[in-house]
Amino acid sequence: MDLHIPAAEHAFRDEVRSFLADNLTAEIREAGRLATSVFADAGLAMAWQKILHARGWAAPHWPEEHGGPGWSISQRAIFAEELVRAEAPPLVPMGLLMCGPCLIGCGSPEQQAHYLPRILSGEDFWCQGYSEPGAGSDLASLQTFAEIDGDDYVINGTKIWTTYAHHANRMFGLVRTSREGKAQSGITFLLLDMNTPGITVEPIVGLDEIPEQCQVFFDNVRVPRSNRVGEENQGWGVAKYLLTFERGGAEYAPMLGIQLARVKQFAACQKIAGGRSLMQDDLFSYRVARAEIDILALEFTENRIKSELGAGKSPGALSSMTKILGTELQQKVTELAVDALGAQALIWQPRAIEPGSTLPAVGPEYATTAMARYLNARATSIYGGSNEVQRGIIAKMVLGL
Amino acid sequence: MDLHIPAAEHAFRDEVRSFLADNLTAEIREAGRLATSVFADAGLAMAWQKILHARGWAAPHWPEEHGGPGWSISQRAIFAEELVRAEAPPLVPMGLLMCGPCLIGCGSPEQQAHYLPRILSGEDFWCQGYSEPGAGSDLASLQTFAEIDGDDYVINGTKIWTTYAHHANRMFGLVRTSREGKAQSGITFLLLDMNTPGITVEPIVGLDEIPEQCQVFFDNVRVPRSNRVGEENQGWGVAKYLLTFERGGAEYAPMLGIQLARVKQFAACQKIAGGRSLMQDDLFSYRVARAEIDILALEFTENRIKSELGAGKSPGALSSMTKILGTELQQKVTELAVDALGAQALIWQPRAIEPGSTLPAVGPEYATTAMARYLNARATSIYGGSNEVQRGIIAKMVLGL
Amino acid sequence: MDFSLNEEQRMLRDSVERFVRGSYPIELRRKSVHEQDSFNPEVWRQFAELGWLALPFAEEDGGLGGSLIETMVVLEAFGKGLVVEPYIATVVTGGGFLRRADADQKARWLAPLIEGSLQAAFAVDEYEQVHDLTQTAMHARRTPDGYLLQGSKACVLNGDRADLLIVLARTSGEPGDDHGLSLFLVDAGTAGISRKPHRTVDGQRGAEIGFEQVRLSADALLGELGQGLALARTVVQETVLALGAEAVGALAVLLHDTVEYARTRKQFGVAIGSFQALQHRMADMFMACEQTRSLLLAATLKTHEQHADAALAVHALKVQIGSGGRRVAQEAVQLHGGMGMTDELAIGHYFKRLTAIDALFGNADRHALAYARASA
Amino acid sequence: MDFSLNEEQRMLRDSVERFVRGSYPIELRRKSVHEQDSFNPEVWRQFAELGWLALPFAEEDGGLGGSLIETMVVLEAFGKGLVVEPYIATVVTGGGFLRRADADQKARWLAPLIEGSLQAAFAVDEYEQVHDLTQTAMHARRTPDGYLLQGSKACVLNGDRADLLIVLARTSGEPGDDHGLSLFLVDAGTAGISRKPHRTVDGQRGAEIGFEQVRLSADALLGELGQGLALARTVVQETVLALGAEAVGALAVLLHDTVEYARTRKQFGVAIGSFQALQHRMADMFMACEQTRSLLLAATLKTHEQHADAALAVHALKVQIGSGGRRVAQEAVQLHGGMGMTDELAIGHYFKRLTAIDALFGNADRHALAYARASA
Repeated sequence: MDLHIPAAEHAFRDEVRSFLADNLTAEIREAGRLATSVFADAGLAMAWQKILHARGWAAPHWPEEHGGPGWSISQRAIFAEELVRAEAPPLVPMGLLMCGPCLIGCGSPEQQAHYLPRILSGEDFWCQGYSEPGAGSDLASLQTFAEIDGDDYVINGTKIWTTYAHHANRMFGLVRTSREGKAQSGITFLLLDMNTPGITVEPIVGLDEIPEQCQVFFDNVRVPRSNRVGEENQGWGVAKYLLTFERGGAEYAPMLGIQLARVKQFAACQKIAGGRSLMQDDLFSYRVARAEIDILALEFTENRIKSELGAGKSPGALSSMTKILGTELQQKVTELAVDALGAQALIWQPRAIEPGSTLPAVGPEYATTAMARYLNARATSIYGGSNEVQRGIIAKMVLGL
Repeated sequence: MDLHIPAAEHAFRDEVRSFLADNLTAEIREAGRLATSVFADAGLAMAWQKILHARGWAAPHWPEEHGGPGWSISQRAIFAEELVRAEAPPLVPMGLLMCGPCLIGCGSPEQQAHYLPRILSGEDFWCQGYSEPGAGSDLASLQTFAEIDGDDYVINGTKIWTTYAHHANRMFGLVRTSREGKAQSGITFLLLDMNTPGITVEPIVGLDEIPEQCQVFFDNVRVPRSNRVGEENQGWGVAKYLLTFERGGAEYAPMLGIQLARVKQFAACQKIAGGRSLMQDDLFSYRVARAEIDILALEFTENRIKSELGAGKSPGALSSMTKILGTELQQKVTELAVDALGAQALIWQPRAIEPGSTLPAVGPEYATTAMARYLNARATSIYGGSNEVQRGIIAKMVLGL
Repeated sequence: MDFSLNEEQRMLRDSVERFVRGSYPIELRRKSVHEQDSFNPEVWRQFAELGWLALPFAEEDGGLGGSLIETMVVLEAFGKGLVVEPYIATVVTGGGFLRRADADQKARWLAPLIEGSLQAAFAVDEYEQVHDLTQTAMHARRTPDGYLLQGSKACVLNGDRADLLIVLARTSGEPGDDHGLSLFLVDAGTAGISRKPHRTVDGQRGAEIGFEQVRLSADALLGELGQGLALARTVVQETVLALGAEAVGALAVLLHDTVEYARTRKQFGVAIGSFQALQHRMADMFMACEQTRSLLLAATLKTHEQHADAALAVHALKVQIGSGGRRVAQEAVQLHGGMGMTDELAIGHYFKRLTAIDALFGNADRHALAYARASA
Repeated sequence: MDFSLNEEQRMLRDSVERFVRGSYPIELRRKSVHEQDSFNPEVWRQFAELGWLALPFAEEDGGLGGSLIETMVVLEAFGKGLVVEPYIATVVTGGGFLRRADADQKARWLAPLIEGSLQAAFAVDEYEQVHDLTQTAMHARRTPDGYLLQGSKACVLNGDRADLLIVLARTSGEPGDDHGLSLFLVDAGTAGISRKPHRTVDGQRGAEIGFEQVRLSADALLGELGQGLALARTVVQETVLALGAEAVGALAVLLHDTVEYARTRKQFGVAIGSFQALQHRMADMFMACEQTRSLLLAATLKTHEQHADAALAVHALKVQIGSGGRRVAQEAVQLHGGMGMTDELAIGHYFKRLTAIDALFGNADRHALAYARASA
């Protein structure tokens, strides 16, 4: 039992750092710094992906034969930490973290050969068509229907909460192909071209006034049957496979640590009664300490999961735990940022904080993003399987209730 | 809209105070001060009841024709507050607050004539036979059965969590008289003499090492049919009537205010780093302030309910709210007391804090009861309808979910 | 003790609620926010006509002589309707200062306010501080014929359009001192004043205001020289009460809408309101709302009747609307799922308003500490 | 990074767990508490035989040379078994001081401790303070041939039967000063020492100890004169780690038993574990237990490897066992209903032990503030 870091890992970290110092441009770094959500500015995130791809680092989790760098679990973790530390914008996950791994596991050789390189290069921009207005937490009740007509499926229905559908040229998603039997058993996993006639995308403006999500409407949309992943009516299994993959790697602690450090930094500049700084205030610094302690605990919980993964075990329902802890801590950290600002937290200038914006911002820089981050973070306990659903998974899968 | 207190109420308060000054003996007051639960020492509580009864004040909530003092709602509240302020031990509630009102509402004239005077005088000591090992929150599933045999019911089964059954000579309770139909519809409300052959009482030792609760066993216990309250198989309605009555008057805020004031008092004597007192510590005094604010809110919530009662409305499910808020605040206040003590909270001497005990107590007086209070308070969110049940009542009855 | 509104107060409540329900739909608010810089002149004209701008002022000053209670009645209804027009900034806070002004000042500023032609703003907060009046750094130097203002104020609510700025500045002492603060009534058009307007997260407007050698005549001083702190505290206290009333109105809507949503939204074949975990959380929301209403009553009546512990009760109220309000609003969004995160649904706008109310004039933590120190 | 126990550690864990499960049933513990003043000599003899009393000591001192990690392994299993015998007081805390003693002191005190014939107690807390070493008021005056102890100590754990008292006293300065504190190894039989023994809420024993003109020879001083604070802090830190390991064991049992109870206890015709509100709360209990275990790992390994932030991690652990532990224990009682409140069920005894662990050496709040100050 030890915390020893092998020399090779130190060397790897240095390599990553020096790459970032040379390649992460000021413009792209700004997109990371100003991002108020896990989705950074789409254009700059894609530009960053191209730079990483040129080095072969766009998809750390992919197997080497499909273009992954062949890293160990520790190396991946180091890489992820250094990206966060350098304020690199997060990459758009739908292609690299969702569709890609799913095709690697369940796609046909033809699908893999066609799509995987285009995911890596960023030529394709994917979105995920899962939720529907009547099917949120209860995803299996989805109703968007795909009827067979010759070599095509003909799709009618609607998807909602489709992140960045207005930027995407591809969608992977779930459609109903049968109304027989259990709800889960009539679902098929399809790949769509977003330029197919009959698809309409309507952006949804969020609380933070950013149109991150969309509703997508399908009116007799024809999709070749060859775009099916896995068997017909077996899409639920494909989606579940994707989910396991998606969750396994998620690490919240490094990002949370950096966000909290920023809060501490600016709270140290805020004066309270007696001329002390807010960080010298016992109550505020107590709240910061509690968050920091929770983050330390989460860091070791994530380390424990990694070490299980390293030993070849499946993290299983433990990923539900890190999802809950990570998102609720993120909400807490963004709350602390708002609390540190006093009335300045109210200054609202969503346009001024878009990367590259030349609009003048009122107030100090640290005040410009805090509120948008706080608002956006409320969604983290809703999406990706709501935290209510995750608690249910722990109760059933871990505790056997 | 005003907070004005009429002169008559001031005068009444003075009258109560002067009565307490003259009649609450040092010995009885000690029983109040040392009580670590809502149930004070049984003997001294009964002694105190006799003194109140002599003045006609043992049952403020009872109608005048049955021996109540004929007070207004405000007068009752003032009386209750002054009792708390004077550290009088709470009276044993099973007769005065439960059985009595129930007989007044549902008992026969004979039952009223026989039992009510004996409740007032303290000649009878009642206990409540409701819960069973298999019927807690789900009270309607109770299985203790009463079979008809001539003019008697013959009872077999067991009751649990029967407070002070080992002191009682009477029990009111629910028994099953039919297994047909809905569970609620086969239940009958009975009055029992605890000296009837076949009754065995086994005290249950609590976390605080005090045997407050009991399990009661019935082995062919014969109870005359004339001891039935209400109709056969209609006992559920009688119990529900009792419950409404029981809850209506409960006021937590005055008692909580005094308990918290005590915590503040001794926290002000506890030194922390820098030689400041614990009450000068921002974090501890913040926690105290939060509790005090919640108590102020509860005081006005209770005032609002009283003013609705005054206007003849039923408090309905709002009594579920005060039960939840009151008990959870009590838990918080007892927690603060333990937190203020540091390691001294561990000193454990349950025998030394019994009223009249001559055992020497180790440590300062304020340290002697805090832990027992904290332990005992954990039960308040369990008994009297668990707080889970109360939240369900609010969801259903108030919110219509 | 009596918690019922009298006949006139009930009529007032009915009239404001009728206005909010009938004449202030969410689309009108949205238009006001996005197309009219958060101020619909027609709405303000109606406020004037209905007498609401005159409500808290003495009859001899041209007002209706309403008490704090009437103001609470108006604000609770405004909270339900999420009224974005700056009633609090102009009438409650601005008016709160002007009520205590001298006759000449009242004639100049209060008359047009009541008439509806004047907007006011309290320039109090500064950068690099969390609301604390004694930390005021901006200063006003005495000159032979008046004062010279120098400094800047941050996030002055309604500061973008205010005709009258009420400015807290230091006439002696250092930041941190609780003496040496004075209040000034300043025409926003005075030379040397520059404004950087901005939106606020809750759909309102504010401004950063710079004061560069701003010359004031001697009659700009409000109250006594160097005695501004006590007066500012009194008016902030009244403002917090108004925010509390607005919060109580907003919370009532959040609870109601969440319960309605839970009753109708189906997942897994049943209404989500039938899930016990959600039921218990909505029961907690209900209790938080009721406790907030109780503290509003306590704080309003104790202030109105000048009880010794009125300031404590106001701190308590601010703690509860901040912390209880945050919890209820967060739960309302969470229980609405993705829909709660949209600009389209009103839920999110109530959420934002409650977030802003907490952040204004010191958040829940600041007031809890103030309560702790005052009650120790 | 490697979180797995090595072969020897696994064997140790298995052996302690086997002992706890097989030889330490709850009835034996109950008997120890109520009939043997919380100390079963036979159990202690087995500890000695199994080598557990020798575990953390260097081989040249007659020990087994185990590290902090081995101690954690033992304590976690003791936590599961709710072992009431004073292993922490004597071996971890007492032993922690003796490991740093000089050769003569070791010969006199450590040898019998390892052998099982000596009990130790750390006399540190005093009345009218919440655990804070610098507040120590008890003093030791220099005399020509040693020291004169005067004062009293409160709630000295294991103080009723300890042969050796390790006393923190002031040799200079005033309460509040962080210098002038010294540690003394005191024979409990020395003239002038009086003890008032008492039970503790968690089934253990303590004593109020009075020191009236207690004469010590010069060799009673542990470490350097006036340098006791640093050493005391080091040993308290190790003790907190041990308490953390015990808490992790106790929490595992509370979670396990509560889940089992929920799976079998029926109300309304179904297992109460099928109620969603309770499921979510048990999921929260599970997460709190896991986070506690993570912090135990962090704090143990950082201390063991002498990382710069080891002290921070120990504060973090104490915060989590206090506050997370309280929440889990309270939920365990609540979900057990009336049964959780009985002396008969083990649940309540785990609850009490966790309550005591929080209260010892500064509770969650004290350590959170210490963390805040150290990390600002």
